[in-house]
Amino acid sequence: MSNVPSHDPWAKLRAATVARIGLGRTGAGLPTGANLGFQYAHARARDAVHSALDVEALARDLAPQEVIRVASAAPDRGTYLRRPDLGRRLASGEAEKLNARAPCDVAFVIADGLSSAAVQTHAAAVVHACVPKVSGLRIGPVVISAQARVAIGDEIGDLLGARLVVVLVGERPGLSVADSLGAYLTFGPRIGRRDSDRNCLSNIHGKGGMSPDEAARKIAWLTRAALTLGLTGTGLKEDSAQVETENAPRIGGA
Amino acid sequence: MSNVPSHDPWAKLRAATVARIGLGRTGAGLPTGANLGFQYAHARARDAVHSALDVEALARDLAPQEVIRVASAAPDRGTYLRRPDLGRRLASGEAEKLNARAPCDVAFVIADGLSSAAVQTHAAAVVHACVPKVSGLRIGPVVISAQARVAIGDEIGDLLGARLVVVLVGERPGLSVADSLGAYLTFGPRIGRRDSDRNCLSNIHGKGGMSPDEAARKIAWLTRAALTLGLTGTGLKEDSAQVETENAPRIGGA
Amino acid sequence: MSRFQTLLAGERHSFGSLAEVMAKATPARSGDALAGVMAESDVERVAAQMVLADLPLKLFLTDLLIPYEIDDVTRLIVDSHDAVAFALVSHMTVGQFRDWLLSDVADAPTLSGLAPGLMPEMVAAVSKLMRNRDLIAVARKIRVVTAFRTTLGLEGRMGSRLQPNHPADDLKGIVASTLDGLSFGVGDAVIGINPATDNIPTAMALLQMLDDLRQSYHIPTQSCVLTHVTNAIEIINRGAPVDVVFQSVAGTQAANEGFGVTLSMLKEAHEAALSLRRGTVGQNVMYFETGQGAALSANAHHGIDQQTLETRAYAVCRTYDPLIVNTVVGFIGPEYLYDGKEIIRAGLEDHFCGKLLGLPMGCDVCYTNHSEADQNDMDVLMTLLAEARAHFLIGVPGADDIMLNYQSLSFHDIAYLRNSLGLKAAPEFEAWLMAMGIVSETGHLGESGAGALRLLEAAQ
Amino acid sequence: MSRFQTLLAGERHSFGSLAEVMAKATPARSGDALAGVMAESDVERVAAQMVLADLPLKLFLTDLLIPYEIDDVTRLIVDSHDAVAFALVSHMTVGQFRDWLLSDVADAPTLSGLAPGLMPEMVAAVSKLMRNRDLIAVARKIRVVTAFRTTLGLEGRMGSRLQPNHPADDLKGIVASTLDGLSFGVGDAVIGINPATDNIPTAMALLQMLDDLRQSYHIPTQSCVLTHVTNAIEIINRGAPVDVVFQSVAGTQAANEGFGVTLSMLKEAHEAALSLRRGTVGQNVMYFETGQGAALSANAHHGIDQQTLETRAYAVCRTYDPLIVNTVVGFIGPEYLYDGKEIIRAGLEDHFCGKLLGLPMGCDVCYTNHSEADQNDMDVLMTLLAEARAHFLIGVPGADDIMLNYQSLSFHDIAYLRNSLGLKAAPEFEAWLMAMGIVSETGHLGESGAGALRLLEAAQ
Ligand code: B12
Ligand code: B12
Repeated sequence: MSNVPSHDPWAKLRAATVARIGLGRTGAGLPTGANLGFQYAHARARDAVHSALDVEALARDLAPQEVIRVASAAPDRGTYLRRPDLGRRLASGEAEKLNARAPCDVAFVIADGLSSAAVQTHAAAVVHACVPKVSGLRIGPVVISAQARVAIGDEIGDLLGARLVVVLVGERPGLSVADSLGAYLTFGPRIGRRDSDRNCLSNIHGKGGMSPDEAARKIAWLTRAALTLGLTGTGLKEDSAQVETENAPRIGGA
Repeated sequence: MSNVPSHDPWAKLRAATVARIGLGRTGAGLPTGANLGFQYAHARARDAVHSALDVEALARDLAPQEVIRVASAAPDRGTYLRRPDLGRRLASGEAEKLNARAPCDVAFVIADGLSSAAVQTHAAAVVHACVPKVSGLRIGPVVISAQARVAIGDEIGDLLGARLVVVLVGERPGLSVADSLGAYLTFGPRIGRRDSDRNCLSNIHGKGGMSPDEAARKIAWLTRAALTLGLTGTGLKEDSAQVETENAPRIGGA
Repeated sequence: MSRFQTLLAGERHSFGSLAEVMAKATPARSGDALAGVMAESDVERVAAQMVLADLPLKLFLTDLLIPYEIDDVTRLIVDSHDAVAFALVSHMTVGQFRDWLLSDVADAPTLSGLAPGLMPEMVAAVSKLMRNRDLIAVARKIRVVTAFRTTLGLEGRMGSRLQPNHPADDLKGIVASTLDGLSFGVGDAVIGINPATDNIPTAMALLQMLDDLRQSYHIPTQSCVLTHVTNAIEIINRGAPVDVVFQSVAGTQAANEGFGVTLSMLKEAHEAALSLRRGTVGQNVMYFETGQGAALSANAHHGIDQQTLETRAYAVCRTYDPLIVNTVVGFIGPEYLYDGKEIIRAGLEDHFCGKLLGLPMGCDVCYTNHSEADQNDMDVLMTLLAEARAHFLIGVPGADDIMLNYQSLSFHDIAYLRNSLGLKAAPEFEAWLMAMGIVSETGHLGESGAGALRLLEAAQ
Repeated sequence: MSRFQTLLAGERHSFGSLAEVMAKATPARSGDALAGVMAESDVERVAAQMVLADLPLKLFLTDLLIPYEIDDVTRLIVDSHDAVAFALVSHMTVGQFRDWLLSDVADAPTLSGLAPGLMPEMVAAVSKLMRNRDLIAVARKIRVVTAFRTTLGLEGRMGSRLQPNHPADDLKGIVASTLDGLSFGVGDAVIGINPATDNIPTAMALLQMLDDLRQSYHIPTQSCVLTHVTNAIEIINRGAPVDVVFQSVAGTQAANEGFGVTLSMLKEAHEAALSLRRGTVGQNVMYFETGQGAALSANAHHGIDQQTLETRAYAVCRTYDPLIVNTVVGFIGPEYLYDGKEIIRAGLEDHFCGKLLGLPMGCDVCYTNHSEADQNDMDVLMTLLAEARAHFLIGVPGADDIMLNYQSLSFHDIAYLRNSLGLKAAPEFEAWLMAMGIVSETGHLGESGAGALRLLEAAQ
């Protein structure tokens, strides 16, 4: 059904990315096969938004880290999607679970965000990879919340008395990657923090994204820098060399 | 706000119809005033679809005619709108109210259809105007049903043992006329009748439509013809002279 | 094991019949839900589309959705199928057919030649695999030209029906609305009145009035009173000036019977209208209306999805060489097309399918007050259909039909499509509009209003 | 008694403030419901529109929605208002302004001259009274031309951004997607990468790679890495080849602070980019993105409706003479624009408002997987925006952005708009496409694929 010629000149390039390149075309149209593949991916991505986080399984994966389970103010998935404000706050009464703790340097918060799959698959690995890399710092308990967004870390971090909070959150699912994890670091967490007060790492996943280990390396680097400088956000730039030379493409046949 | 010139050449023509003519224009656009008037009418027409029939008031208006109240199979307005099939059948148990009657020649059924306002305002007047005009025929009780469509008359007429049923129904509300009544006549009513087996009179209302009296005249004519020929539908044509000559326009200045 | 199945991420989806594949492959709409034939999830819909994409077009020739024996529309479709024309695509699957339609090879002459070789069910099938953009792109390539006193369907042009209805068929009221429409340059496809009553003398008076109007203003256009075809035959017999004969049709014999129509009635009407030889530049004398949901509404749908049935109605239409065919897309109500999105999709599907079958396809871009739609949705659909090069669209005064009680396009909207998108009226009518001073040489409806005043003065 | 009230069928509707009138006059959308500022019924919405229609445009000069003292965007708007240009419409109410915009008097040169006289709030107000067709008709008349290495906004043309993102900023992956886009003729507005990371050396490597690519293929276009403006300034200082500087902006000072941006940063970046003098046919060096909901999302909306705030963001944009401005219309999610209908409406509003304010307005026609929208809705919006003559639209491989996780248009869609609607690329870029054998002399993307092969061979 596909119109891609048999000797496919795109084959080589396609190996370089999961992007939908070299799909072929018929006139200006997307060939039927590619079009249906797209529709199928869309149907599945929509399901991914609604799938629930298995908090117990995640807690097990996090062992031996201590885990605290809290609920956000959004009672269910439908409300959560329409009311982002509720996903940024704890349900009433939940504060008690957090506020009698010894202060810590860094606390991890795991929020399902828009993809429980991301959190289920990658969050524990990131936490485990981080722990040795931030040795010497006081690490708080790991707080897990479903129906929760990035800013819930502000309230949680404050209640825990954490100097910095790392929120691991499920990024919205895409057609090709439905389990992409984001990490948001906020120094001096408290309600009302702006996004410009945070640093972000994104696209932590296994389909061409950042590995948990790489993410942990960056989180650790940013955490130490933030605690030294006393800030996160636009004032703190991750500025390490990046492109591995073997990966640089040759352009223009040169 | 309107762009209509002060000496309005459309004034005369506008008197001839409630249609939205001579609105003026700006470029190819509808002037703001006319556009807002349209939006307002739309907001109101949407409300009209959902307003409920006051069955008791209607029954009072129908006195001294005997009235039977029945329920259709559609439990509420929302369901009714999505499930026309349910609006065409009686709720279970309702048949009992109808099936022990003496047979009659003609039975009137009043169904709210898509405009309870139409039925509330005009149905009783039409029935009252009809009664003397069908003198000599056996008239059954008047059956009222909310959440009901035209074809509910088939089941009701059959249960009543009526030779012919006249359904007075609220036509869907328009922007300019929200209380337009329709009358559908079916000879030999029984479940499964097709629309081609009926005759229809439409646009019975006071904003340029047919008066209740005129409607009654036509209903009576059709009823007698139907009972004589033993049919309604495409085989029966209303074929009386119609245009009053005083109403004929002069064309081309002739 | 079912002939209709596929494996998706380990899950097997199988379908009991071609009809089920067709229904479940259809984009979601309320009418199919009402009929109980809709896909249960988006994933199931895609699975059905995948199965459909791999079916050979040829299958439709033998796997008839409604049996030949019980349905005269099926018989019409099968008996009139042009195998020679079909040869061009006979080796393709539905998916390959979609790809071919989108390719540059499928140009206007090729598509015209192919039309008689296509069965409506093939066309419905391929439309289910198409995105909105595909429906627009392919429809835009197709050229269908028809004529009576005006020539419709020419490149860069789009026709319009002027619809001046009145709840009591009041002649003065109808003339008033007609003049309003003419002053906007509307009416080149037809001036068509839906009579409020079924009364034959009334219909004749309306026809006479329109004919007088046309002749005294020398308007090159055709008129129509949209009464039942049986009335039209009678009216022709009584000698009234009938240009174009109207009828609503549907995609099954049973649904047509519910409308009180048979194929032989249509044939009779077609021949009667032809015999009058009233056309000047052409002799296309029929005007049909259709719309998704009509068959289900008459309980005459045989478990087939409403879009496929709609497409079958086009087979009825094309038999009688119509001047115009109109899908009244949002006319019945939300039980068949729930909201603006469903109406827009259906409008594009109907237009595409009609044109691909070789019909002069137009659309009544409309909705009722019980639907979840508004004029903004109509703005969307009319603009898209203009881009898809619809044969004609319908205009009523202020978009508000005071007799049929629904909203269509306004005369202003037709003028917007002409002025903004540059789509002109039929050449004969356009020449008249220019002569009257209503439009400029470029077809632009000017602001002076001088032409409108001239019209009005003549009418005093 | 309120200054803002009207009587409708005996019922008095009154509104406490201009902000309330504006919010309640806005077509329904989820973000305004979330903010608690939406009209409670359709009737209340019409009442607010009627009140708004009768307000003098002048009122917006004094009745500031967000106080001058606390908001630098308000100060920018007030201080930069051109009273001389405004004189043309200063006597009008909002309703009269709408009528005037639709009239033939308001032609392209007149509208260009007026732009500096318009405050964003006036423009937002008038857009609330417009139907979709009005938004299209007026936007289509407006001409905004900008240039860097290509000239954008010329008659009969539409630009496109090539968006070759990769989740790990992999250079090979990005080149692969870029070549794919070029083979479809996409990229005349900009080749723009959203870097996955905030890392400055990465951004510099991406810029260097795009510049090498452009130079070795002799592609007349500009590139951009959409990193934070503070990064861009640093990158310019470090000497990387920066063509165009990007930043997301919003309509309030507080929201911009949430983005980590101030007006002085933008000024600094603008001057830094200008100082490089890398443009050949023009020196528009800024690229801004906006989108309804951003201010509310940052809790920085001051009780103002999201569409008005969006329009205020355009005041920020126009200060820096941008090459392109892009409303990323369905990008954030259903809490701001719920479904296809709301996205389509917002896309048309944003485009209209931006253009009326004199901006080179484009759109990322897009949605997320948590919205009630699909590719059919995008087909609708892209076709309408093309008819409204958007400055540019965005294309990503197969419509699927694998890093930002949302769906936009595909390269195929841009090609559809070119092939079906006849909209050409920027002339400089088009000449290159022809020389490469990618498009024909008419700008049609041919089927041979020879041009694409040439591209690919060069890349091996
Ligand atoms: C909706 C509608 C239709 C729909 C009906 C489908 C549906 N599910 O609703 C469709 C598009 C299929 C339709 C078709 C036709 N219609 Co019709 N229709 C209407 C309309 C606009 C609204 C009706 C309404 O609100 N009904 C109230 C609701 C609550 O009733 P319902 O039970 O849900 O719907 C039933 C009736 O509407 C009925 N019905 C609809 N049209 C007709 C026509 C006739 C002659 C009969 C007997 C019954 C009938 O069929 C529906 C299903 O049972 C009216 C105009 C008006 N202002 O009323 C014209 C109207 C009733 N239709 C009319 C005509 C002429 C026709 C056609 C005969 C046209 C043609 N030449 O083919 C066809 C065939 C009708 C048939 N025999 O089935 C005329 C009737 C004139 C007359 N006085 O006889 C009217 C008044 C419009 C007009 N003036 O042109 N119609
Ligand atoms: C949605 C989104 C936005 C939305 C956020 C609004 C909203 N209500 O969601 C808008 C359009 C406003 C936005 C703006 C920007 N974004 Co953004 N955004 C995203 C996106 C596509 C999805 C995020 C997501 O799914 N979050 C999960 C949900 C559950 O979380 P949430 O609590 O609902 O949403 C919060 C976060 O998304 C956060 N956020 C969003 N973007 C950014 C960027 C930064 C630097 C920070 C600290 C926080 C942040 O703001 C939201 C509200 O609190 C990601 C890409 C990705 N794959 O994740 C990029 C992404 C996070 N954004 C990015 C950037 C660069 C920006 C901008 C700085 C761009 C610019 N130059 O101005 C701005 C400003 C951000 C800010 N400081 O506010 C980068 C971050 C790169 C990095 N590693 O630092 C990403 C990874 C995309 C990219 N590569 O370009 N963004």
